[in-house]
Amino acid sequence: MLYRTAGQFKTSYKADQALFPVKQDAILLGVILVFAWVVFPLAASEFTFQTLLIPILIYALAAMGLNILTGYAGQLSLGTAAFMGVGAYACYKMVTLMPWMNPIVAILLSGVFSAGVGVAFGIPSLRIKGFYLAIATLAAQFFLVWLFEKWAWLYNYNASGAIQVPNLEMFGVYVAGPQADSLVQYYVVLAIVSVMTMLCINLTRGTLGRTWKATRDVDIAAELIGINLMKSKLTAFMVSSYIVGVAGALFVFMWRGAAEPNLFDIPLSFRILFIAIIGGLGSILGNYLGAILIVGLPVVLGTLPAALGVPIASSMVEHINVMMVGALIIFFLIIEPHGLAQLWRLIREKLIIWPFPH
Amino acid sequence: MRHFTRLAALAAFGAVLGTGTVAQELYAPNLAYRTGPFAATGIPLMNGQRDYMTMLNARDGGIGGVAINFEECETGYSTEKGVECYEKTKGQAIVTQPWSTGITLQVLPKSNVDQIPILAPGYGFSPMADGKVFQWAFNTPASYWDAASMMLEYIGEENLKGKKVAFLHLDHPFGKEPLPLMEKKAADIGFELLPIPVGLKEMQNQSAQWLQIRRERPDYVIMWGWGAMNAGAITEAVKTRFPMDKMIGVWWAGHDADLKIVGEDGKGYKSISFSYPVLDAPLMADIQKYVVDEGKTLSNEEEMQGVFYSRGLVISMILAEGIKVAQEHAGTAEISPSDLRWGLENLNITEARLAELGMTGMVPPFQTTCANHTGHSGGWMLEWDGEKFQKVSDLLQAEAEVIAPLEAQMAAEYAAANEPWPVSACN
Amino acid sequence: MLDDTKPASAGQTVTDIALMELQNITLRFGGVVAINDISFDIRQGEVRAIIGPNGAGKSSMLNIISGFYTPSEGQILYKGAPRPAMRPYEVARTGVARTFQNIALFEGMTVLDNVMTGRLTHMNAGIFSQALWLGKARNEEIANREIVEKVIDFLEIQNIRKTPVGRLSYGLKKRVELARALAAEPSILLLDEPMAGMNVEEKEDMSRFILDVNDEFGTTIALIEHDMGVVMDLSDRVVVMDYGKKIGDGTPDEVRNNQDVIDAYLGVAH
Amino acid sequence: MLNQIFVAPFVDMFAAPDFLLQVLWEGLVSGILYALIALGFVLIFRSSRIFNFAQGIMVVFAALTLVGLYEMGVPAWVSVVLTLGVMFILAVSIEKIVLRPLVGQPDIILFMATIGITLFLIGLGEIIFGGENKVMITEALGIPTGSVVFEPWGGLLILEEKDITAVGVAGMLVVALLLFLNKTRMGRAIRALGDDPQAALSVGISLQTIWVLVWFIAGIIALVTGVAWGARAGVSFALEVIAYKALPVLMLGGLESITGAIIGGLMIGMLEKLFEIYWGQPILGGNTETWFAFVLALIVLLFRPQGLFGEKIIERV
Repeated sequence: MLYRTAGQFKTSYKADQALFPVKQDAILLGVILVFAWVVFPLAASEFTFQTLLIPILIYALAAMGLNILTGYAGQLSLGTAAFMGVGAYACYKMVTLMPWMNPIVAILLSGVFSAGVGVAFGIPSLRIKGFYLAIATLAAQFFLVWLFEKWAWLYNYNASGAIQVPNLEMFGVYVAGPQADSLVQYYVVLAIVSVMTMLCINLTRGTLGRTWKATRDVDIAAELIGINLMKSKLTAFMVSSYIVGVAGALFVFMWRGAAEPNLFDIPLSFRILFIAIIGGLGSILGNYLGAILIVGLPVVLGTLPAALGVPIASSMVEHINVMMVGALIIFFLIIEPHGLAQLWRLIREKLIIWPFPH
Repeated sequence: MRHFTRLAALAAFGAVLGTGTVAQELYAPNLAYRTGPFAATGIPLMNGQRDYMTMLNARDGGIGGVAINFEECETGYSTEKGVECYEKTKGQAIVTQPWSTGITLQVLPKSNVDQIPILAPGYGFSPMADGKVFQWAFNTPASYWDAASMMLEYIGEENLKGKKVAFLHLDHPFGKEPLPLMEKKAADIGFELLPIPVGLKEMQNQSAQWLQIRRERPDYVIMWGWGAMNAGAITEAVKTRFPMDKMIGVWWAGHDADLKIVGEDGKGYKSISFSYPVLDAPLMADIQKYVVDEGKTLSNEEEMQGVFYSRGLVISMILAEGIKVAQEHAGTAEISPSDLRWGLENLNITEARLAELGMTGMVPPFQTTCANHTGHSGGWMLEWDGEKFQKVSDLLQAEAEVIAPLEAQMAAEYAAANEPWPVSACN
Repeated sequence: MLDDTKPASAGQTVTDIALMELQNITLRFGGVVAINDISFDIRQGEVRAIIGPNGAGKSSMLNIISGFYTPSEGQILYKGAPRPAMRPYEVARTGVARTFQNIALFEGMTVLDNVMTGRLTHMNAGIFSQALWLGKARNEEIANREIVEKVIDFLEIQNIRKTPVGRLSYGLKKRVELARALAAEPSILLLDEPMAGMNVEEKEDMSRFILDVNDEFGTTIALIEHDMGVVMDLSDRVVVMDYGKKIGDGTPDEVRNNQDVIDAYLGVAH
Repeated sequence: MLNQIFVAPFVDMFAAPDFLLQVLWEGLVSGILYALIALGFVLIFRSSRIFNFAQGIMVVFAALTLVGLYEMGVPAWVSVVLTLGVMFILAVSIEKIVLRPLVGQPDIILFMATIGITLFLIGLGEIIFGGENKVMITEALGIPTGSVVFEPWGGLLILEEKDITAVGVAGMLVVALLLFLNKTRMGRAIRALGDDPQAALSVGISLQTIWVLVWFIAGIIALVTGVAWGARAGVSFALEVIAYKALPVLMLGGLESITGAIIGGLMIGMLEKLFEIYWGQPILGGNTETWFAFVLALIVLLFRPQGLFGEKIIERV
């Protein structure tokens, strides 16, 4: 009865195109937003901010960027982390070259650089498809990480080759750097991620979304009904890399505080790919669900033995954790290859007709 | 989703409570790595550290009558995991032992805010020696710049002038750490420095680097290696017929197991070290009695004879001494992180103290102060004799007059880049 | 036609103005000649069928018209002017829409979204306007949705509007594909075997829709079909191909009585 | 600058031809191992359309099992046989637990599943064998460890005997595989599967059998690669990354081409070494081997999307 949609009629196309045609969805979202904006910040400890809330949001955003490219436009990419790196280094250069710049503006601008690099590395997608393209994106992955190491200008010729986030102020409050408070950083991340999510929802439900999905489903037919594949694929690379770049800047500036080049190496790319796929390709919600599972669950699992007083060596916990993540990936792929978002969709469909199954 | 996060938050909450200190216990967690590509070098160190604390708890009931909770948090040498461990432990911990230059760089800026001392013995950021700037960080008893300086000193200025020195290093903050000092020394002495980076993905296949070494014909190879890179480099060196006695590694490249792969062929390979295994030291007997015989060790006999295990013991000793000094100063056994900082700043490990600890010859004497967080113990040159490492030099000392200004300069740069950064006067 | 703001050309009957003229078209793949020097025209408002046995080159011909293949020789006159070399999507934007022999719907989308893709050539809101869902993008979305709903009503697929196309029956998929092509308001509609694999009932429905489209909107249609009965009933004029050559061209009656066609095609095939 | 790019490297090559030979030899040794791993990929891809990312961890797992068994006191050659047994069990388990429930899923899902397998095996392997760097039991296996020295043109060319053995064994394995694929019924079925699954099944061999078999062959390849690579620098989980090097080989050679994998592997092995030594180190600061192969493959593919050995793709509607 909770999800009864009977009695909710749409009287115009405009109403039908509203974000949440079903009232209960809007209520659920409202509850989630209240939790995200009010309850969590009040209740969460420093540990929860740093290991769960902030990273889950940032990872979800990165996965959303990847999802635009892979889930919506059908171009498999294994180089996400490198584009996050472009965003992070661009942001670092901007705030160190122009210290007067507003940090949030810098973060949002850094995506522009990754978008540019993304488009450049997206050009091969016009000729190369499928796994070949996936391997081609690895060229970007390895080349860019190499560049982060070799191009000393990028890290201001630091002896360590790592970048360190300086203390950045906005309206008299530290938002980045060691002096920044977790709560402030959480709100900055939450605001940016919320806005980006909104933009992504709009883009994917409109003309561009249909263009991308058409390119993904049958590229030849898409071209024959008038879609410029080059434009479609390159806009996907552009939008995706922009989001991923912003996520990368947030990753370093709002969470990690410092970064070395190999942070942006392939394990991070895979991690984000896991999130996008376990969450559900071609879904916005899925990125959040995937991030909770892939980022949040291991953290929680890691604390369990200690919390329960089970004496297991921490290295054993880590081994088991790695195994568990592997097994979980396989498990979820088997029970629902279309991801957690699809699982939720099915549950929701059941709820709509519940308790009368026929 | 809501349900999920709440569950997560609950569990996390429980975890924080769960790791809380029980009364009469000092929580001194170790951000260990027994997994990942660097596990090979990590495990013996972690075992040594752990066994020392286990021994203290069993023999003396801890330090000053308080047991030490020496819990490990596994990082796998991953910076991300490391930060997670840091956040998880910092609530109760009196110390952070980050165990990787990457993690150290990451938690270093937070140290002023969180006010927990970072203990990074023999690693981390060399300018941490400047205690005025890095009030909460300690790289006792010797820094990477100390290591580089001692290695060059061992080779001798006269043997270096006009020569070519290849600097084979891991392409990682750790490997790049000694570069500023090496570059300065190269200019001062007048030798050609040839940095050769080894990527993280190439650690096990260094044929390109060694082809370069063969082409460039350097007179010496100084190696800043770690984990799987060490074995890779040493096997390649043997294969390329690079004279082993012209190859010197940093202390993390002096791991017995890495050399055992080449055995006899590795004879003559050297490694600088601030620690040395003394198997008949009284401490070893106590370890045997209170830890090994009780079945509490994770180590094995072969590993316990190696350089890294005994270095683990030394590192825990430094922490234990810091706690002891702090307890005496604070007048209570249950010290706070800032008490421990005072303790680590006022270490005075003399020969006499080492004898009391039963560790004579395992580490050179050293002393820290508020302004000097390293102690600059100096070190010994070890040489592989085909079976194990032997001490082949007297105590070497790093050139303080070269290093100190460089430390001060780079510490100041760091502080400037991280404005606002509190600097202490150390009066 | 579907869009009320445009001058309606409905009710238009077959004219003798050539909408498209194909002149001496030849298509080669490596050494294989798929189409050999074929010329014919498609007149404004007519239903033009292309028939021939398997491998005659019909699909290749349709692919040339829709711009998927570039002819090796020959030229295409479209709306009175020679058509330059174009990418397929550019051809689509000149008012050429098509369906596919093996259904090429976008399986990951609903029926509504699939039909909406037919409108993509008419939508041009910028990326920022779309991202913010403001002004132009929003108005455009609503305006085009109205047109699409008309097509959906016309083809009687209202009740499956929100169904993902993957769940539809074969016959319905064909109809959705027709809807998608129709939504583009094409000047010329290409149908590649619109009735292949259908049962009699579905064929009747589809025939009705094709005739209605032609009658009510005056859309020019070129189609390939195997079912001779259907072809003869539907089309105004027929081109017959065999082994890449044109062997007949005319009204269904003329073609039926053409000796070459009987020999090469009808006689052999049946 | 131009001189550095277009002249100096070639001058260097001619000035020290013995060194050039050494570089090519080192490239060849790497190349043949890349080729082997790529072959494992190709076999699995042809028969099941799975892009098996777990190939790298299988190398580690096989080598660790071998060393682990030997350290437990099992004689060397018995360890080899037992390791093969373990790899077989692994193949059967993967087929039964992972692949069968995922039949018919999109490629990317199967690809993700193999990454899942990789993580699982890393965790499991570390629990069983620990994370230490282990010494490959080269001598116990009777692999010679000396080196052969030539002095061409008064220079020096050092060929390690274990590298020669590796090249020899890898070469033999490739020949044996080719014979198996071309001369046996089972082998032909595997090959046919790539072209036409129906035809392959009509031979009367079940798909499951074929899958287990190709995963087992991939296991054998993993063991040989693990021994050869492990003999050079020890066995540890860091070895896993060499699997990445097989990927550009696949791009160049084509995911389904057996000859492509072999020739592509050798080409990439030698070219990346040449580039690193003569261009990468002098001009770009070194470490170019991490990306060179990928960029090379990318450039080739831009001009020949079908790869070096693929047939031209004609698109149809």
